[in-house]
Amino acid sequence: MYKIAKENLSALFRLIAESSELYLPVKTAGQVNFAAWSEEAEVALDILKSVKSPKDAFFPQSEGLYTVKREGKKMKVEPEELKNKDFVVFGMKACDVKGLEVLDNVFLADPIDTFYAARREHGTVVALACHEPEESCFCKVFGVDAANPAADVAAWMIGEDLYWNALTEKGEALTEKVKALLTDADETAVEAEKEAIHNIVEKLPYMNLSLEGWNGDALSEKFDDKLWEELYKPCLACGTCTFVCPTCQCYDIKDYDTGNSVSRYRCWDSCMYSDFTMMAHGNNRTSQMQRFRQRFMHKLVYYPANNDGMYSCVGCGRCVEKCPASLNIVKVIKAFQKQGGEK
Amino acid sequence: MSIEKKEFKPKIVAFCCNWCSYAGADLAGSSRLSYPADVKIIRVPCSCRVNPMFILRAFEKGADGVIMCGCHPGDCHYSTGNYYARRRMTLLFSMLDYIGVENGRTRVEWVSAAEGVKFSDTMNSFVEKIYSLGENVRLGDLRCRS
Amino acid sequence: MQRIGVFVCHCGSNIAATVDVAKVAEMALMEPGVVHAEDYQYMCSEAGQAKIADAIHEKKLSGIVVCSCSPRMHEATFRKAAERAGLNPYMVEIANIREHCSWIHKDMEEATKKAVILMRAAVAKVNLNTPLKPGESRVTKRALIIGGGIAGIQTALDIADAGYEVDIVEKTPSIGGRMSQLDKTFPTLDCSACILTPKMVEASAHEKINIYTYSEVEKVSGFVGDFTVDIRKKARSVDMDKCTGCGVCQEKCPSKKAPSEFNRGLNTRSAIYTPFAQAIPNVPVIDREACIKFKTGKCGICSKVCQAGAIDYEQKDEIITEKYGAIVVATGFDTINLDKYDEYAYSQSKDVITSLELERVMNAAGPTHGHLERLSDGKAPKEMVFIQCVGSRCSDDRGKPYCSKICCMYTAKHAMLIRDKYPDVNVTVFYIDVRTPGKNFDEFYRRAVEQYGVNYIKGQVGKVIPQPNGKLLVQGSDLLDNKQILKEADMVVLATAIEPNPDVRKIATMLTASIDTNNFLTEAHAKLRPVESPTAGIFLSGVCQGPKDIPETVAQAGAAAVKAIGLLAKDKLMTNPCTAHSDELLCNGCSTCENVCPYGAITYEDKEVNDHGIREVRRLAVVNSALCQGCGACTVACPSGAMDLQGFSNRQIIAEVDAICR
Amino acid sequence: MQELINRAKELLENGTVARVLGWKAGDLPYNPEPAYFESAESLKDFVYNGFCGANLSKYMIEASKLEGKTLVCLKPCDTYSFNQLIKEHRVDREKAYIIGVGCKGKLDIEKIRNQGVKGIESIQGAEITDAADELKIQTIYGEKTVAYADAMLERCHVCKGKEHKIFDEEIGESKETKDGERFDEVSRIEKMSPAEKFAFFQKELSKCIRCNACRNVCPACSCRKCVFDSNKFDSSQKANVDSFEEKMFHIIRAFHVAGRCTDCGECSRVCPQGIPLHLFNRKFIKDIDELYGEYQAGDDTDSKAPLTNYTFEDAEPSIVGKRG
Repeated sequence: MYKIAKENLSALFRLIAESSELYLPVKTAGQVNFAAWSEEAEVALDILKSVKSPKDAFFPQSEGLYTVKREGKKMKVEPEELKNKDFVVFGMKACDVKGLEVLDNVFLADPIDTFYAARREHGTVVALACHEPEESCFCKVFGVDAANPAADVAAWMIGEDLYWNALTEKGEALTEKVKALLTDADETAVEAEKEAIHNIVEKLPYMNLSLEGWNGDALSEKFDDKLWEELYKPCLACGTCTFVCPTCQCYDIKDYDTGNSVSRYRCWDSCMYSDFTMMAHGNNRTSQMQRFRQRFMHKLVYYPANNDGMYSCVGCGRCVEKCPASLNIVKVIKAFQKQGGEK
Repeated sequence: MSIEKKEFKPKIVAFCCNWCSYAGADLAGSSRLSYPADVKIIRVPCSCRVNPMFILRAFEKGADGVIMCGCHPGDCHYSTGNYYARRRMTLLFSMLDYIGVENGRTRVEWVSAAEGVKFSDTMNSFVEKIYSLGENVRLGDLRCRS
Repeated sequence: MQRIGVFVCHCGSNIAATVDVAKVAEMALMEPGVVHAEDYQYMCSEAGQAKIADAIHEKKLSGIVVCSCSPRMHEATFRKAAERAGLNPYMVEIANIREHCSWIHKDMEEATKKAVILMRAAVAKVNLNTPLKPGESRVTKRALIIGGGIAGIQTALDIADAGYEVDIVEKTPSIGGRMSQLDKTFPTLDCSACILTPKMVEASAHEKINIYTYSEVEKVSGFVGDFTVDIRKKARSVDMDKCTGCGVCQEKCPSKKAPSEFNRGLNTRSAIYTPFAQAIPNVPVIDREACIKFKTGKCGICSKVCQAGAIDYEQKDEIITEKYGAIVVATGFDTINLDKYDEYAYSQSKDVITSLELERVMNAAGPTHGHLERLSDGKAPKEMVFIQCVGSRCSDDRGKPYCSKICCMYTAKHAMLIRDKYPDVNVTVFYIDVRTPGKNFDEFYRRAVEQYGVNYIKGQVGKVIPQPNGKLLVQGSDLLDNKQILKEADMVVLATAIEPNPDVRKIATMLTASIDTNNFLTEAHAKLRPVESPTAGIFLSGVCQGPKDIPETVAQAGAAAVKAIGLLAKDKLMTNPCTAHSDELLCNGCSTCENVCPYGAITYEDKEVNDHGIREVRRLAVVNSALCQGCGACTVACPSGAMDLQGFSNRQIIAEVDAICR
Repeated sequence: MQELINRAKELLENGTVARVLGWKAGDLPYNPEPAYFESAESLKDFVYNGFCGANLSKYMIEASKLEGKTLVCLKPCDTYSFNQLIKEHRVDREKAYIIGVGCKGKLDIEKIRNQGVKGIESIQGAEITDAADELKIQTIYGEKTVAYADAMLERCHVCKGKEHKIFDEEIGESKETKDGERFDEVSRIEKMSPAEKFAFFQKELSKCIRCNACRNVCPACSCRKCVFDSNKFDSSQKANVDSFEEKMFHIIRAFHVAGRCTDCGECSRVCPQGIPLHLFNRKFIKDIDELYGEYQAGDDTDSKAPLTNYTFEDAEPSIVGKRG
């Protein structure tokens, strides 16, 4: 266990940035999102949640796949280079780290997504424990410990210090690089912080959310439920929930004509969008109800069915905070629970 | 490694209505009134056919300036087209100015079929303005520069 | 994917001297879709056109780009050539490398580069072209004239003489219009009725002309060549077929207090009346508001005295539905309301009258039987003041911004007639400018001043104050002598501005004809198409288009007739295929496009659609391609991009933009 | 609120309306959601408080297709949107029973959070009947107070007025909340140099994640299929690939609603990244007011919209460079 005074964090970031790229929460025009560190960047480590989850450090909102260039009447294909530089993501939270696990199950399973794999290979995650969890948080429901982020390096902000504990080889390697700035520390303060966090977590309104009945076997029972017809109604069909979500992994592949070449790229897609899964023969989900149902069925039924019961929600609560119509996964779970209770 | 500075050759798109301005450009041609080759004309039936999307698209794809020419107000072949176009372009240009795109990159000029001289003068002054503003970096898609 | 042929013209040395035409052809082969490219001395020559035809056959071309002179020059030539070779003519695009390139650039390299880009843009466009077919619509060989004044009568006569059926719809009980109210006409001073009545008789006797008086246009649908119009024939209460026009009913009618419309309300008429002696048809109508029988159920004298038994109190409004190929609007004008010009005391004194009222006063059939006298006390005036531009050329919203055009001349006429008939009457005219452009007009005005001693004062009148002695104190200014003028007058005549007949707004809406801020109907082109409305098949005759005097009105009426005849002479109309069309699945039904269409070509219908499995009835825009002229205003107004223009589609123009910016 | 519920019950029971479109209480103090209520019984979940910012007029597009009338609760500013939708034939007036509900300014949870409030357990003072100008907020981390005005949505500070432009009946009082000028921020930006303007918008728009919330919530963006979702202009876009795309999207979106936007402020309310999107719309409104005469979209259902209208004397586009 090490620690570093908060006032020395800029020095730490500068040092990390010397050898690798560094992404961390940065405030731009009033909002905090993960962005590349620079001397000018307004680093905001004291906020709990970035608007977007940091997943785009590994799965960017858009990334090039290859470019087709025309030379006379011939075509030349130039694949995009895979990530080959080390980078550090600093300040992820336990839920976001868990989110990576969800993405890993998708992208690192056969066939492996090489773009994602390369980023995972080169990325080191320094995660911060949640000093003051908020009412929208429900990570514990999904087995996440807000006080013990399972990253390469786990860190705690306590008082005027940041405590640093490497958990993996990558974490050790990073620790080596920055060791000059770190000092040894004992775990008392960290243990106290963990307990404090756990105590707060217990008080959160969503802590007792029950996932009973939601699993890979619940397919037809949940799918056919009439409740969806009610639940989806306020949905605006925007992509806010999917784009702020740390586990949503759907993307679309598009071409862009630059005039001299065509670049093929992929970009996040949202199952809330009307042309999601639009295929040559048409769309297999024609109504917003079906699209709405898809999102929650995927998180709570389909994904667990394919991943040994693991849910693809980590309880970060971003959708709770950001949905323009105040819909969210918690309301969906509760609605079914309530219905079950009344039956 | 020496970095050669590429000479700036602006890309300029001119939308001309079929009845007045395109004919005005033809007259400029038949009168041998020259203007820079940077200007490329797209023929549209009327200035009211010019969608703001076309103008933004031109900038996206790397245009450095976009000019729209139509019949003089009151002389529209379709009687009212240029009145609508005038409002649309005024608001669009104002918005572009508002988000920091140099105002000189957009222009509307009314050129009749008889105004070959005005057409060429207009193009000359517009191109000159674009040269003075240099490359359009504020409103373009970076991918088109590669 | 298209199979495109590119043909680069040398135009002798016009193009080839500055543009490397072979290079353009060579570069064309690099473009997607291009399977053939060649250059030739003169593409427009017969040999050049043959090359295009050959390539179409041999290379199975589906689209063509000709790099040559302006499309305004030879687009039609190349389209025809393509059509002869079996290709749809709208699969041809022109890259203008002469007027827009070789003629204005000197540097060969630069000009060639530009020519290549222009070629690319044309290729990019033609890649997205689709074969287009002009539509056809039939023409009903019958014209409708709305308004039976001199304009309407003249247009009707001209069209009927050309052999087509014409219906005139006139709101009042008789045709004749404003001209029938005039006493004399300038600059010849002949009697208005004397020249108008023969025309009225000719129209009513014409076998091709059918006149609906006391009738109004109720509803118009359809489009050029094929309008369907409902005409409301108001209940006349007199059987047109039985009435002999003897006039006894009018004599015997006990209700004689209705203000006479024909005499501008200066005197009264009976409840059953013909507006004036020469009325056509010479069949009276019963004014049901004024008729005692209709008001109280008692009376019925007219019925008793009518030998022909023509009175029919039970008569009802009748709707006649008729089809027309062309419609001419000839709704004329009225004088403006003078409520906002109280300083001239029009409402306070009977001796302040409008010029049109003076016409009636001077007319032998008028309220004073043609004697010039004060309407207040019947005394002969000694001092008369004319005030010009009352409500015309007005910068505020009290009056009209335009010049009414006829006032200077009729005032000169009035002044001259008065001085001629009553040499002891002094006539003073206050004017801003005297405008007399027109044949023999200025001579006429000068005669008024020089021969008849009319006193013209350049200046405006600020106020007319009725005096206790019955006179009118006119406070004016003389701008030339820069002094105030106070003048006691016996009568004051106001040259009141004219405005389009107020009904025209309703009619324009029915016809989807556009109207300007002054309610004058708009021309299709102010200079080049002055008698046509932008709405196809609608023509403009007379003052409904703008202020005019009689000769101008008659000339324009004839012009409108010729345009209508030109339309009626056709059996079928070929419609421009470059029209707008709406994608039903994208249309929101919001009416935005309809609001900017100058031709009324867009209507809305409730239609059932199948939107990817969702079946529902939606309100959708429908473009009538017979009316659409292809300006494209709707395409930009449409936020969803449902509305697009064939031949200049969004994707085609964007493809050109992309090609140029590449 | 009780009066509103009682009246809704009455109208449901007597068959005047088939359903009620209002807000349903959320599971947190600040997240009520738009909802339909089809029975008197279900109205127990009905809520109308300071967090009911959602403009329900757009939901009426779908509700107009349903059998029977829908009772819809519209705040004064929402009624402008409803009028505009009537004008564009997107809603059916006959299918709506409009209750104009009073408003004392709507709350913005982001503004509350920005004042350091977290771990919210309950909020007092947000009820529509509360006269308090303060919110008392119980949090896990202790009690906080926030002035009501400091927690209000931006749009409420420049409120268009408390008059319902269209309604069948009105329930509840409204309170004046306007304490700023609508165009001040636009004017401030207009005065910047081109470089400053560019930097300002670049910074704001760089946050855009193209979630389309602004578009989908917008009552004026009622297209069945947006141009940015169709291939009509080759303009289909899905993500922020390049900063240009955000500009294109937001400029065109603002242009498409120019003269139709009622300035209801929903776009800015829902933006997850807090982009002041109303600044685009208001720029157009300001320009329209200045150049073509004052115009408030949604004031009526029949006036000609500025972009489908013209006068002969309209300003030339060159005025943009001259105004300075």
